[in-house]
Amino acid sequence: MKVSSYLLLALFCGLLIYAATGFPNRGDAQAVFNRPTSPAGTPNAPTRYILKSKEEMNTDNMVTTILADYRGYDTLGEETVILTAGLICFLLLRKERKRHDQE
Amino acid sequence: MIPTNAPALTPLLFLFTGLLIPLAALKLKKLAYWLALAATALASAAALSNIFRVLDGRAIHYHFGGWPPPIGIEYVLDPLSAFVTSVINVIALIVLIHARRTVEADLPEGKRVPYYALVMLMMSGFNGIVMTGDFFNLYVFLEICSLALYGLVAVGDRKSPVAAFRYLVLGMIGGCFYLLGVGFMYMNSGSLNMADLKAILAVLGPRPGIIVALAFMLLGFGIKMALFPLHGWLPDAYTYAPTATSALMAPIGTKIGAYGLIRVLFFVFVLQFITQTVPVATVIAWLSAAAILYGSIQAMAQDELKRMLAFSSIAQVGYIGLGIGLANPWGLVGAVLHILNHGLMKACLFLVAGNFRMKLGHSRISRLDQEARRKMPWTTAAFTLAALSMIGLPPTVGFFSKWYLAWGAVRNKGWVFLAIILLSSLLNAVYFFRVVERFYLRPKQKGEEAGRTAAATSGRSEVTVSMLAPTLILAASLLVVGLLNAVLVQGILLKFLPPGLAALKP
Amino acid sequence: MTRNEDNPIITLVSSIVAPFIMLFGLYVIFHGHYSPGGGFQGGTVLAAGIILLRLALGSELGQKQFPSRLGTPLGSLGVLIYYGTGLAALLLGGTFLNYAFIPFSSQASHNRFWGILSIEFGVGLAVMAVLVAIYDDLLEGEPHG
Amino acid sequence: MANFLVGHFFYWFVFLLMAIGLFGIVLKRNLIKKAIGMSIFQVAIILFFVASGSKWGGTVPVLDPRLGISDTARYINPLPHCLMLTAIVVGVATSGVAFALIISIWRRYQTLDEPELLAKMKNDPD
Repeated sequence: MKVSSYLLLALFCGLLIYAATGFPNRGDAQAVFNRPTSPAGTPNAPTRYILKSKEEMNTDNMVTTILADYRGYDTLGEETVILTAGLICFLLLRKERKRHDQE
Repeated sequence: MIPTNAPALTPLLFLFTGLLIPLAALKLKKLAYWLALAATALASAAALSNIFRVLDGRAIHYHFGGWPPPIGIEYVLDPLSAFVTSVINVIALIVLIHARRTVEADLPEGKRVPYYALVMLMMSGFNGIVMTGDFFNLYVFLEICSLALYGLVAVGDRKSPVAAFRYLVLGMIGGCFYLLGVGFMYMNSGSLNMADLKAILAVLGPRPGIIVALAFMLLGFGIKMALFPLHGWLPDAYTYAPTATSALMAPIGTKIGAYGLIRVLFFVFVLQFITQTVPVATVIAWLSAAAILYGSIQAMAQDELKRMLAFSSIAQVGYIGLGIGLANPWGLVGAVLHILNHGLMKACLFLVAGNFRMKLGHSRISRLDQEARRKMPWTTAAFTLAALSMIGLPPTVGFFSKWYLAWGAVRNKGWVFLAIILLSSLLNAVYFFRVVERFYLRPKQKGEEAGRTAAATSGRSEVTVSMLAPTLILAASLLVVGLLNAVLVQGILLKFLPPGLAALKP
Repeated sequence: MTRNEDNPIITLVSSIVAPFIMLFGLYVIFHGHYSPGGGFQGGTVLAAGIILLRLALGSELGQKQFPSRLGTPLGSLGVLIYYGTGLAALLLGGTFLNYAFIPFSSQASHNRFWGILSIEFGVGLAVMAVLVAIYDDLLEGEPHG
Repeated sequence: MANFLVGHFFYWFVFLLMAIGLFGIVLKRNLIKKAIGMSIFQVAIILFFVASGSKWGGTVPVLDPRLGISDTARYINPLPHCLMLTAIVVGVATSGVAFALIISIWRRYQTLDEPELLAKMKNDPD
């Protein structure tokens, strides 16, 4: 069991290193995801965010504009995730305190 | 207004109800259930009407925030997503009608409010996953429904938190692997949108990063759909969860992973990539074949009915995986048809298990006998019908999806798969007749001899209508959908075939 | 958990510092347009302020400042503010979350600006309420005394 | 080769963290240590995304009037940062739920050691 776990871990690391052979160097401003257009000619999203967010939202912070507007639906999902966690903690733990108080 | 917003309708409706329930419950706690039921009914209606919007085969795109796809997030309503949302919402509606009594029995009043809120959030996660056209958005909604499921499992009986924790650990690894896959995909292509990625990947061709990204994404979905070696969380989670939860997650939960698999394999990558360049489809097919055998054999050894159904679920997920792995039109139609069929069958069977727990106080196979049938004739009849369908006897739905799968296996010259499909029907027959035989042939057991006169005078004690009706509706639908399957396949299922596969059809 | 309720240094310092922490949290929420920050970060800082008070002054006084039964409803309300902003855009003719359709002002870019501010407020409220609620719920597991 | 090793230096670090996290999840017996492993794994993924967004010579993605917006290479890629804010929240939520589950397991079985827990569960009647 233990040996197979180590083997799986080694396989995982091997896959990661294999994948890294195709990566651009860290900090490469000419990497595929930093160019103005994607290889297929469609517009590249981050370039657009940097260039247009001031104009379109009157906002300096590009992360805020992406978070709240360009990809705002993700953030709604994110809030839902944390609300879900709150509800689960309520569901699992809260009631037992009342029982505790009654004792 | 509704037609333009059609794709976003169902997830947003569930989300709204999930947010409303905790607030509404401040005034009136009973409101929670009725709000949940009303939202599910509305969403089912919306999902069914969505099918008619896309019957001409054209997808409806919905841009959140008004930003076109590579910039913003889009929802895509195409025949496949319309079909799958209809399936999950209608099944959830039927199960929720049944859930009222069982949740009342399983949970104290204060906990019902967050329970129903979590059910709504989970449904919004499911609908969001099916509708989305963006990989990162899919991750967010995957996490919503997974988190909600951990909570819903953990309120079951004494052992349920342990089952939920194991589910959480595996589910979180699955989610992280999926996210890592998305990251690798982004590193290599610079896009998160599915349609955009399809165009980019066609230009880029196979690269180490993309191959590993595909592997990690499949691993993530494989854990969520409990494909054979990754199924570790499933049996305990299904067994120890409350009745309502297991009836909701068994028909719907694993199917979402299967849907994700179909989306990634056939709608982002081209057919040649997944069958020849990197033969992941073959790997999935063989794993699924192993899942069918493993699940069926394990199911035979179980005594607890819910646990037997859980292992049977692993086998049935194997059928779906096999259909995906065959990577031809017949296999894919069989897989998607089996998403519907298995949803109906498993929901019916888990409702029957819930009825037994409600009236008999247990669902152990070794303690079932003719008495169960005498007390609950309708419930046992529904079980028998569902069992026949699981085995795959002709007029029921189970036969038709297996028929398509078998046909797909023949077309691929996969004789081993064909043999496994046939063999598994035999195994299904063995473990389901083991239960059915007890209802109709096994006389009452000795220990309960004393209670015989009392039971004979009281006669039937079937569950209440709100629990019996959903069970019977599902059982009847097994026959109806079975008879209508040609309409279904011709009218809807053949419309969604991805371009690469549609070309294979003669 | 053992806690020395009479330790004057802890009580004094945390009751002086906590308001500033919360003020900073509000600053982070509402200044997210111009500097690193935003709803989630600010909400976390606000929650940290509340939790600090709970740790220092004991849960009884802390409950008076922010009753834990409010946690989940306030969290829902926060997300509902977010959702409502999106829904308003939908009802006014745009797609969901298209703030340009909400008439805060005459210019589309200003509409988006105010739309972002309103959802950041919702996010901050939700994160603060839910994080405090999670803290409270996890503390319930502590065997008291 | 040297360029490959040095240019991807940060990724090696992140991959090591991932392996440590997975090691914790798979091989540790204590449930809390498993939860810690989960957190490490998640943080490693977050670091990976953030590292992919960096550009040499780039500054934070907040508009600086002195730099202007004519040259996109001056600002680092904001998209991974935004995605990772979401992923951080998901991580927080998952940890919260994990600890809630651990607490309810502790209340029922008074142990967090996995083999011991399984033994206690086996003795449990139902």
